[in-house]
Parts: sequence; C-alpha cells; structure tokens
Amino acid sequence: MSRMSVSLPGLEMKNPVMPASGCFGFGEEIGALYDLDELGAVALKATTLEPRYGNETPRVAETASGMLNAIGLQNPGLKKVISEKLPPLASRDVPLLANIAGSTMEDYEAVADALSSTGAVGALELNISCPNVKQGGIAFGTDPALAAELTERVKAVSNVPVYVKLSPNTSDITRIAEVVEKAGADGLTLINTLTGMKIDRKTGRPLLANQAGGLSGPAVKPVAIRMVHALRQQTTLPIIGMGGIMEAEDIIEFIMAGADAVAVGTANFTNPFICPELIAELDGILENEQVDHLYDLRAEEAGVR
Amino acid sequence: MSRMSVSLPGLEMKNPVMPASGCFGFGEEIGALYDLDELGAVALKATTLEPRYGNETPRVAETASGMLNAIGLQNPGLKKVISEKLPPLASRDVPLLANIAGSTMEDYEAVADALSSTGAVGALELNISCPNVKQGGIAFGTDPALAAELTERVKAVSNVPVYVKLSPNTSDITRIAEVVEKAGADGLTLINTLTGMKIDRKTGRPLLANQAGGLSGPAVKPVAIRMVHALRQQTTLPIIGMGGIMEAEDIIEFIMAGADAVAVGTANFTNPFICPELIAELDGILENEQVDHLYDLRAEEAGVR
Amino acid sequence: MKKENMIITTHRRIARDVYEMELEGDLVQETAGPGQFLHILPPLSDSMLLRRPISICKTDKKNSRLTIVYRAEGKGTNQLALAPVESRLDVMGPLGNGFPAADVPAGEHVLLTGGGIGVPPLYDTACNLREKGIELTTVLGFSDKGAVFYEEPFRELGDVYVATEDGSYGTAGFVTDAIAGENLFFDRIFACGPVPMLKALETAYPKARGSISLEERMGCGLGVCLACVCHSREDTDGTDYRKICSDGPVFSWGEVLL
Amino acid sequence: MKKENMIITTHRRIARDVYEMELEGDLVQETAGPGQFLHILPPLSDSMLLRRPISICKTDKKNSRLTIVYRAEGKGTNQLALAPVESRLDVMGPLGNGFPAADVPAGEHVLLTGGGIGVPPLYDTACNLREKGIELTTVLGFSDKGAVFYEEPFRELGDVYVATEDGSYGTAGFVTDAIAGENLFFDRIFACGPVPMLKALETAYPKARGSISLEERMGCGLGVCLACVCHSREDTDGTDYRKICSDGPVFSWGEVLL
Ligand SMILES: Cc1cc2nc3c(=O)[nH]c(=O)nc-3n(C[C@H](O)[C@H](O)[C@H](O)COP(=O)(O)OP(=O)(O)OC[C@H]3O[C@@H](n4cnc5c(N)ncnc54)[C@H](O)[C@@H]3O)c2cc1C
Ligand SMILES: Cc1cc2nc3c(=O)[nH]c(=O)nc-3n(C[C@H](O)[C@H](O)[C@H](O)COP(=O)(O)OP(=O)(O)OC[C@H]3O[C@@H](n4cnc5c(N)ncnc54)[C@H](O)[C@@H]3O)c2cc1C
Ligand SMILES: Cc1cc2nc3c(=O)[nH]c(=O)nc-3n(C[C@H](O)[C@H](O)[C@H](O)COP(=O)(O)O)c2cc1C
Ligand SMILES: Cc1cc2nc3c(=O)[nH]c(=O)nc-3n(C[C@H](O)[C@H](O)[C@H](O)COP(=O)(O)O)c2cc1C
Ligand code: FES
Ligand code: FES
Repeated sequence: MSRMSVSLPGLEMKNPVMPASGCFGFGEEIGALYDLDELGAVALKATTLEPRYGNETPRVAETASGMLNAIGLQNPGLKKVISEKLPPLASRDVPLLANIAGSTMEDYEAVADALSSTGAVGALELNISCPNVKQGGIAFGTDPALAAELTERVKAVSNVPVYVKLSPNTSDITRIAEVVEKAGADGLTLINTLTGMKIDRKTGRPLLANQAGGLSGPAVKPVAIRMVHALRQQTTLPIIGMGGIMEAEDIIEFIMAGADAVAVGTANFTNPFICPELIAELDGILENEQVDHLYDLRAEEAGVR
Repeated sequence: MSRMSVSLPGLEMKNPVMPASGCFGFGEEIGALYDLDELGAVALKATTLEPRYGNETPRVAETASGMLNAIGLQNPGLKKVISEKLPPLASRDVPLLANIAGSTMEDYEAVADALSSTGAVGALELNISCPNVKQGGIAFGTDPALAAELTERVKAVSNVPVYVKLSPNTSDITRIAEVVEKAGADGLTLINTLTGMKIDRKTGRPLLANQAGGLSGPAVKPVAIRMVHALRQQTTLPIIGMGGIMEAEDIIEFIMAGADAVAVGTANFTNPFICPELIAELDGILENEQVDHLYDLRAEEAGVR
Repeated sequence: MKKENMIITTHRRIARDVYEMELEGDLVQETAGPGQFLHILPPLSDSMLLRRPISICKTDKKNSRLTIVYRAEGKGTNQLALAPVESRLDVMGPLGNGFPAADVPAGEHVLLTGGGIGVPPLYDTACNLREKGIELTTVLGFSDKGAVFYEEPFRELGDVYVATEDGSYGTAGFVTDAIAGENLFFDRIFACGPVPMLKALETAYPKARGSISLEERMGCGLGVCLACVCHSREDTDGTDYRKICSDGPVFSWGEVLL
Repeated sequence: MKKENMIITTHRRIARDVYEMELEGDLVQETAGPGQFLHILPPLSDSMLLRRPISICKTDKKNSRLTIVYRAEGKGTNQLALAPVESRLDVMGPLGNGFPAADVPAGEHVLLTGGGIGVPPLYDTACNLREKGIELTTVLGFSDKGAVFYEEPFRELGDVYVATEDGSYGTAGFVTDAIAGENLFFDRIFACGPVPMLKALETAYPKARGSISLEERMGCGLGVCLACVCHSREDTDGTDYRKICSDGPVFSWGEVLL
C-alpha cells in the first residue's frame, strides 16, 4: 500500500482524489487531456432512467469564490449511459462511482439495479441532494424518513456498495446520516451544493433560468469541512468529502476533518488538469513531510478508521 | 421622502443601510470615526440577561471570501447595556434595532421587556439563529414550534416592533418565516451566519476554540439572496437583508431580491468606514440612473410592498 | 487544446470600453480556423473561478500570436482591462468549432454580419476568406458611434456597412435594416452577435446558407458541464441539444433553436 | 486612527521568510509611542477580507515613514511579500496601546525580550528608550540561525544576547536560558513573543515590573468585534476581559491570564 492509496467499499483507489459528479461528465472530454488511470476514482454525472434535457439556460453564474449551477441533471438516460458512456470507462484501470438520481423511488431502483449489474461500476452514489430539480432530488435528502426508505430500497437491488450523497441544505445533517446508515448505506459523500441565487442587475430578476441554483467552490468549503467533521464524530462509515477543493492543502483539510477520500468539482472548470496536478502536489507534500500514509496527517483522535 | 429613505416598523430610516448586529458593538468605537447619524439605523450587539464572556479564543478565522466567527454572544448584560451603552446612542438621530438573545424563553422575555421599555430602541431583533452558543440560540431558530412560541412570548412583552432574525442553517426557511409571521413578528431579518469550520493545519484540529463558527461575508451572499427572494414571494412583512454586502451593487441586489433595507456586517472589519461610503455610493447610483426611489430599481413583480 | 500562461504583447483601448489585446503562446499553433475561442481566467483576482470565453479575432501563426477584442463589461473583463503588457494571462484554447470558411467554394460572395462584441471572430473569418480569394461584404451593427470598432480593418478586405441603433453613425437601425436598405447580395452569410440579431437574420433569410455563432454562459468550455446547451431545431422530444462550447459556438443556419 | 493607501518605499528580505518594509503616509503622524500596530489588508487579492495586524518597528515622523518587519507565513503575509516598491498598501492605524516607554524613570535599566516575530515592536521601544537616555539590554530568541534578524540594529542601542532553540547561534535554548545564563540585571522588562515565552518570563520573574505584548487573531482591530479578548487575571466571575486590539496589545506584567 502506498502512502496515497485508500481503500473504500467498492473503490480501491490509488490515491484519494476523484472528480466530483457532474463536473467531469462521463470522462470523455477531460479523458482526452490526460490519462484517467491517474485518478483515484471517477464519479460520473447523475444518471436518470429517462434522458433529461435539464433546465433552460443560463445555467451557471459566478459568485465570490464560488459558482451557482442549475444544470438540472441533464443526462442521456440509463440506456445510453450503459451502451455508450460506460464501455470506454470500464476498460480503464480506475474505479467508477455512478451517481444516480430520479423523481420516484422506482426510478432510483431501476437505475441502481441496472447500473450495478453492468460490472463496470465499483459503487453507486445515491444523489438525494440535487437542489436543481422540481421533483425528487433534494426532497429525499431533507426528509429523514424518505431518505431512509430510498436507501433501503436501493440497497436491496444494488449489487455494489451504495454511498449516499448528502445535502448541506439542512439544519441537522447528522440526523440524515444516522438514518441512511441504519438503512444500510455503505458510505457517505458530502457536500452537494448549497441552494443560492444571483440577481441579474439588468433585469432585476434571478439570473439563472431556474431562478435558484447550487453553490459550489471555495466559498462553501467551511460548510463542507464542518459537516464532514460532525459526521466523523458520529460514524465509522467511509466519508468522501468535497466542496471547494482547489489545492492539495484543501485535500489535507478534508482528510484532517475526517474524510477518507475527496472529490473535486468546480475546480475542474477553472483548470481541467487540476486532478492529476493535485495528486502530484499532495504526494509531494507527503514526501516532504515524510508522512508514511496520508491518514497519518490526522490528529490522533480525529481518525476513526 | 428622499430616494434613499425607507420606512419600516419602528425604524424610520434616512437610507436603507445599517451595520449588522455584532459587527458594530454598541457604536462606541466606529462612532468615533464618523457621525452615526449618517446611518439608516444601527443594529446593536446581542444583549443577554446576564453578562457573557463568550467562547475562548481563537474566535475568528479567514475563509475564501468569508470569515468564521465564534464570539459566543459576549456582551456586558442587560443592566450595563441599559445603563452604559444605550444612553450615548439614544441621544442621536438614528433608530436602534436591539438584538436580543438568551438561553431560555424567560431570558428573552426579560431582555425584550426591559430594552423595549427604555424608549431608546426603535425595534427589537430576536436572535434565534446564533450558531455559536450551546443553549438556546439556534435551536429556537430551526424548530418551528419553538420559534413560534418564542416570538409570541416576546411580542407579548415588547413595547416596540419585533423583527425575527432567521438562520440559514435550515432546509426550509419559508416554514420558520411562516410560523413567526403567524406568531406576530413585525419583520424578518436574514441571514445570520451559516455554520462552518476550519481545520488548523498545524494541529489537525478545528482552528476555532469553539470548533465550529458562523460563516459570513461575500461567500454566503448567494445563500442570503435566495432566502430573501424566497421569503419575498411568500410574505409582505418587511425584510432586512444581509450577508456579504461589500459594495453598493450588493445592496441593490438585495433590494431587487425583495429586501426593504439591508445590514452590513463583516465589511465593517475590512473597512470601518464602509457604511457611510456605501450610502454615498448608492445615492450616486440612484442619481446617475435617475431613479426616483431605491425601490423603483426592482422588477415590477418583485416589489411586494 | 492547451492551457498556458500567454504573454500579453500589446493591449490598447480601441472604442468605448472596448480593448484589443495581442497574446503570444504555443496554443496559437493549434488554431483550426476562424471563430474558435479562448477561455480566459480573469487576472489579478483570486475570487473568480470561472473563465471568460473570448473569440479569437486574428491569428498570426508565424509569430505564435493572436489578437482578441473584448468589451470591459463585468467584473472579469474589467480585471482583464487592467492587465499590463508583458504580464501573463492564464488561457485555455483554442476551443470550439469556428466558421466553415474552408468549405466556401470559390466564386461565392459572403456576407459577414456582426453585432457589437460579436464582431471580433468575423475579422479572422474575413481574413481567411480573402486569403482564399472569396469576395465579401461586411455589415457591422453597434449601439452608437462611440461603440464602433474595426470598421477600417474590415474595409481593407471588402465593402463595409455600419448600422447604429441610435443613428449616430451609418445607417440608423439594425444590421437587417442596413442589409435591406443597401439591397446587399450574398450567397452565404456568417453572423455573430446578440440573439435578437441572429433571430432577425434567420427570420429575414430563412433559406440562406450560412452559419451563426452563439454565446452562452459557460462553465468548463470543454463540453463537460452542460452549462451551455441549446435546443436543436429538429428536437422532437425535448432532449436533443447542442453544446455551444464544443459542438459550436458556430452552428449551421437553422440548426439550433434561437 | 487613519485608513489610507500608504506607499511602499522600500521592501527587502532580511532573514528566512522575514521581510522589512518601509511605508510612507499621513498616519505616521498619529503614532503615540512604540508597540502600536497597523492593520494591513493583504494586497493583490480579492478573496481575503481580514486585515493582518503587524507591529510598527520603527517610526520616522519627520519623513512620515515607518518600518514594519513581518514573516511571510500564511496566505496574507505571502501576498504582502509580493507587493512591489512604489505600489500602495491599504493600511489602518496606528492601533492599540504600546509599551509605556515614556513612563520609565531615568536611571532604570530595561530588559527587552523578544521572541521571533515578536522582536519588531521592541526595536521602536529601544530607540525610544535610548532617546531618553535609558540603559537597556536586549535578549532575542529565535528558532535557529537562519531566523535571526535585527541583532545589529539592537546592538547599536545596548548589549544584545541571542538565543536559538537549536543552538545554531548564540545561547542554546530560550530567552529565559540566556537571561539566567548571563545573569542579566534589570529594573523593568518589556517582552513580546509567543505566549509560552511570555508565560516562562512571568513565571521566572513574578514580581518584575514591566509589560508584555500579546497576539491574537483579530477581526476589526478596533475593539468592535470582540474577536481578540483575553481574561484579566483578577477576573472573578469569568466575565472580566481585555481586548488585545484596543486595550492592548501591551499589558502590564501579570495583568492578563496567559
Ligand atoms: C463563444 C463566445 C465568444 C465570445 N467572444 C467575445 C469576444 O470576442 N469579445 C467580447 O467582448 N465578448 C465575447 N464574448 C462574451 C464574453 O464572454 C462576456 O462578455 C464575458 O464573459 C463577460 O464577462 P465579465 O467578466 O465582463 O462579466 P461578469 O458578469 O463578471 O461575468 C460573470 C460570468 O458570466 C459569464 N458571462 C457574462 N456575460 C456573458 C456573455 N455575454 N456570454 C458568455 N458568458 C457571459 C462570464 O463568462 C462569467 O462566467 C463571447 C462569449 C462566448 C460564449
Ligand atoms: C498586535 C499584533 C502585532 C503583530 N506584529 C507582527 C509583526 O510585527 N510581524 C509579524 O510578522 N507578525 C506580527 N503579528 C502576527 C501576524 O499578525 C500574523 O503572523 C499574520 O496575521 C498572519 O497572517 P497570514 O496571512 O500569514 O496567515 P493566515 O493564516 O493567512 O491568516 C489568516 C487569519 O489569521 C490571522 N492570524 C494568523 N496568525 C496570526 C497570529 N499569529 N496573530 C494574529 N493573527 C493571526 C490573520 O490575521 C488572518 O486574519 C502580530 C500580531 C498581532 C496581534
Ligand atoms: C456544474 C455542476 C454540476 C453538478 N452535477 C451534479 C450531479 O449531477 N450529481 C451530483 O451528485 N452532484 C453534482 N454536482 C455537485 C458536485 O458533485 C459537488 O458536490 C459540489 O459541486 C461541491 O464540490 P465543489 O465545490 O468542488 O464543486 C454538480 C456541481 C456542479 C458545479
Ligand atoms: C463577528 C460577528 C459577530 C456577530 N454577532 C452577532 C450577534 O451578536 N447577533 C446577531 O444576530 N448576529 C451576529 N452576527 C451576524 C451578523 O449580524 C450578520 O447576520 C452576518 O454576519 C451576515 O452578514 P455579513 O456577511 O455582512 O457579515 C455576527 C457576525 C459576525 C461576523
Ligand atoms: S461550458 Fe461546459 S459544456 Fe459547455
Ligand atoms: S479585533 Fe475586534 S475587538 Fe479586537
């Protein structure tokens, strides 16, 4: 085991870094820029049962140290994802985390069943936290009873480990984490985006066609760090932390807060080469500081695993 | 009525700008830098029944386009506030919004009763959203039943209008707003800080002595704008908007989103002269764009009042 | 596609709020025709995460230089306007697919129609067409006289007509008014500018051959994030789309829903 | 107190990660004795909202100039290190209450004790005391040889002893080791440095007369936000406190809980 490798249910990672769902598509475009096998894992764009166009444009807006997006889960739908998107990725030496979404529990079950049976994905990421769709999405992520039921049902049909992606738009993330853990979740990923809005000065109306959008980037990192830290005190489930990672030091902050691996979202837009750069930078820091393994950076009591 | 003046329950304001609670103390220090009568109003530091020291230090940390604070409601207590802090302010020509906090409902009632009877304060701001205290504070702000009961009880004893300061740390701010309106609130102020954390790279532990702190500054503005916008669709209660205001254009964004006045917090630390500067800048923009009144900047359907 | 720190070799204001900047770097060698764009990170700032898409206005492969022309409008482009000559700019590019200038058969007459800050990519297109000996006419639309730029450079390549909305210069009105008023003839039309202008052109000349270049707010600029999609015109079930950054920004006349 | 854009007149590295910067501006006229500090907004950034407290190290009222010495440590001071001479810096100050150098009676011998980046305010104090003819001895503590700075300037004003933790220069150990080892005599002690150093001093010399200067993370720097409080020593019910920015940063020996 190298100082960078981390082992999570369904995801044997060479290093703790994966691009975050929705910020890497299905790896086609950025995969043309560097070898995806350098990555610890790849989180795929949300897949829904049917193809989705998503929201009208504008879909993104810039904010201080952050951005808003309201893509609305655009994706080619389950069939095409299996027939066209997964095969090129499946042949690579990098584990896949397939993000799944839906409007009904049946949708989620169908997608989970099909994707987890392809043999191509290492684990599923249950997206119960998308703020940009009218039905489903975030409702499942803020109501503990719904979150638990959905997790249970997806776990029942899935052939691979299931991570639940949590929403920061809640007064008590520990409660949701508790119930999805009881319902059988194999891991937690957080945070999805915070709901936000920007007004277009010219019209006086919301700039995004969808009005509200999801806030990501360094602006939200303190919120993410606090939630990762809070959940680490409560559970031994693996945690994939994300929200505002731009530098290797940000990864270290998440690991210190209790994350077992991290995902990088928005930063891929600022710099599409960021993931391999971060991996090299992080490895350089461990080398420099003569750290045997990444997790040794943690203060003693912080590392539950 | 000038193009800048706004009229809110208990607060006849020359302009829409007030410093936010906790970012201006009781006006003593910044009052030595410029004439406080230039301000639309002044929101005072939270007052509790007994003196409070607050949390241990470090109490602040910097984040990307934001800051964390965990002051912990340090204040000299009701008695001293009335005897020492209010008199110098009361003689001025600027309305006061007195922020009140407590650990029990009885605390809040006592402080509300006493402060609202001084004749010095124009209105009360019920702080049910402080993330930095163990008891009371934010619990009152995330549980609708508690929020409603507290509002009702404070309204019953108060001799001046009561604004309720809402927390953004909730999955549904509209629900809390709805119940506090029903309970008799005269206005809403939002947002208080978002709970966040920063890890100290040197120790691997939370940097703030209190571990978590409240995130403020431009980083949170999109969250604030969205909440103001959401509440403006639901209620005609006056809204005092805040969160990340650094420039006059930010004030305009809040007004467009539906705020009736604004408060400026963190920016006072970056620049203690910011409030009068913003007031002059805003007036200049209205002059330039030949706007009769600030509210005319709003898109038609946005302006409920 | 490269991401590199290009050197600013010249930088000057050429009209009200409009700047021309020349950049030097290796990515110039990768350009593949006019109408592609760069994705530029605003300099002198550490709070802006999103790059700004700016068209390539002129390419000089021999010297590894290219020119952009931009309007200082919002926060990012205003920062850009402050960047001093000899400093470096974080640039990604070239991106997207430009005008199919190479496909224009000899003997055709091309009408170039640009509105405001949509004018720059047409200049590279014009140079490209003239090099091949294609005849062209250019119609440029601006809000008013103070906003006009690049009239002269275009004039060296063919006839130029200018329209201003307020009538302070050239034809009063829109580019469509100038085209109709001057009774301009063309075999093919390449257009770039605000959507209302493009719509007016596609409505006025529904059967024209040609291409339009579109703008949309972008995240990645690479086709990854789906920020910049538009509906294709033959879309039947609402799910057929084009990505402006990677399928476009140039689309065939009538290909997408405006 | 003023907030102004001061001009950087000189800027140079004087030890590992340690820089000396001279600034010119009107606020120099308002300084009221050694040990006050400036509150500096990190330049070349638009994502940092908090100012950095940095002590005044030298004042030259005649030329409206002052000197600061700082260590490039985190994000803000590293940005500061990049600021070019002749550029402007957003500075608030002078802030706080410094060392009571004016109150030292003639004939006393003062011991100045500085640790690491706590050394700078003592230099202004030393100059001030010497001007009054007060005798002084200085003990400076650093981590290692590469971190040592300002030994020479202090030497011009009196005896200087240096201690390094790793023994690579001067006495091996802490400033307390140097004081004890050299058997130094003093009537009064002024100290600035890390809390463990100040604690060690107050423990070693519990009855000393003197002052210490404290550091804490700050928001406003003005006494408004209550970010920088500490407990007073005679605090009985847990509510008595001092604000380091406005009551301090200098406190009497034994006044506050370390
Ligand atoms: C393919 C393409 C080519 C372009 N070529 C040019 C050009 O050659 N010259 C030129 O001046 N402008 C061009 N634009 C428009 C230019 O991208 C915007 O004017 C610019 O991004 C505005 O940024 P800002 O910092 O001024 O505004 P801000 O309001 O600070 O921008 C905030 C965010 O919104 C985006 N944004 C704002 N307005 C636009 C817009 N009109 N189009 C796309 N994104 C926008 C920005 O990219 C940024 O992400 C082009 C746009 C596209 C899509
Ligand atoms: C009254 C006073 C005088 C000082 N004088 C000097 C001096 O003359 N020379 C010098 O090099 N340093 C001095 N310091 C310490 C200096 O303020 C910090 O080293 C500096 O703020 C660190 O900022 P940064 O950008 O490097 O670190 P960052 O980690 O980027 O800072 C983040 C935040 O934490 C605060 N912070 C971090 N470390 C400290 C610290 N040790 N003390 C106070 N705030 C901190 C910063 O001000 C900022 O708000 C003084 C501190 C105080 C309180
Ligand atoms: C453009 C965009 C699209 C996203 N799409 C998805 C998605 O499809 N599924 C999902 O679970 N999260 C999605 N996210 C959220 C990210 O995966 C991530 O949780 C969030 O952006 C925080 O990380 P960051 O600050 O590094 O971007 C999206 C984020 C962005 C910016
Ligand atoms: C240092 C500090 C202290 C604060 N103290 C209080 C307080 O006592 N009562 C309160 O209601 N809000 C308090 N707040 C929250 C602010 O009033 C305001 O709601 C928040 O900071 C968002 O505005 P801003 O981004 O402009 O700072 C405090 C904020 C800061 C930064
Ligand atoms: S900008 Fe990301 S897909 Fe076009
Ligand atoms: S820093 Fe604000 S009170 Fe001291």
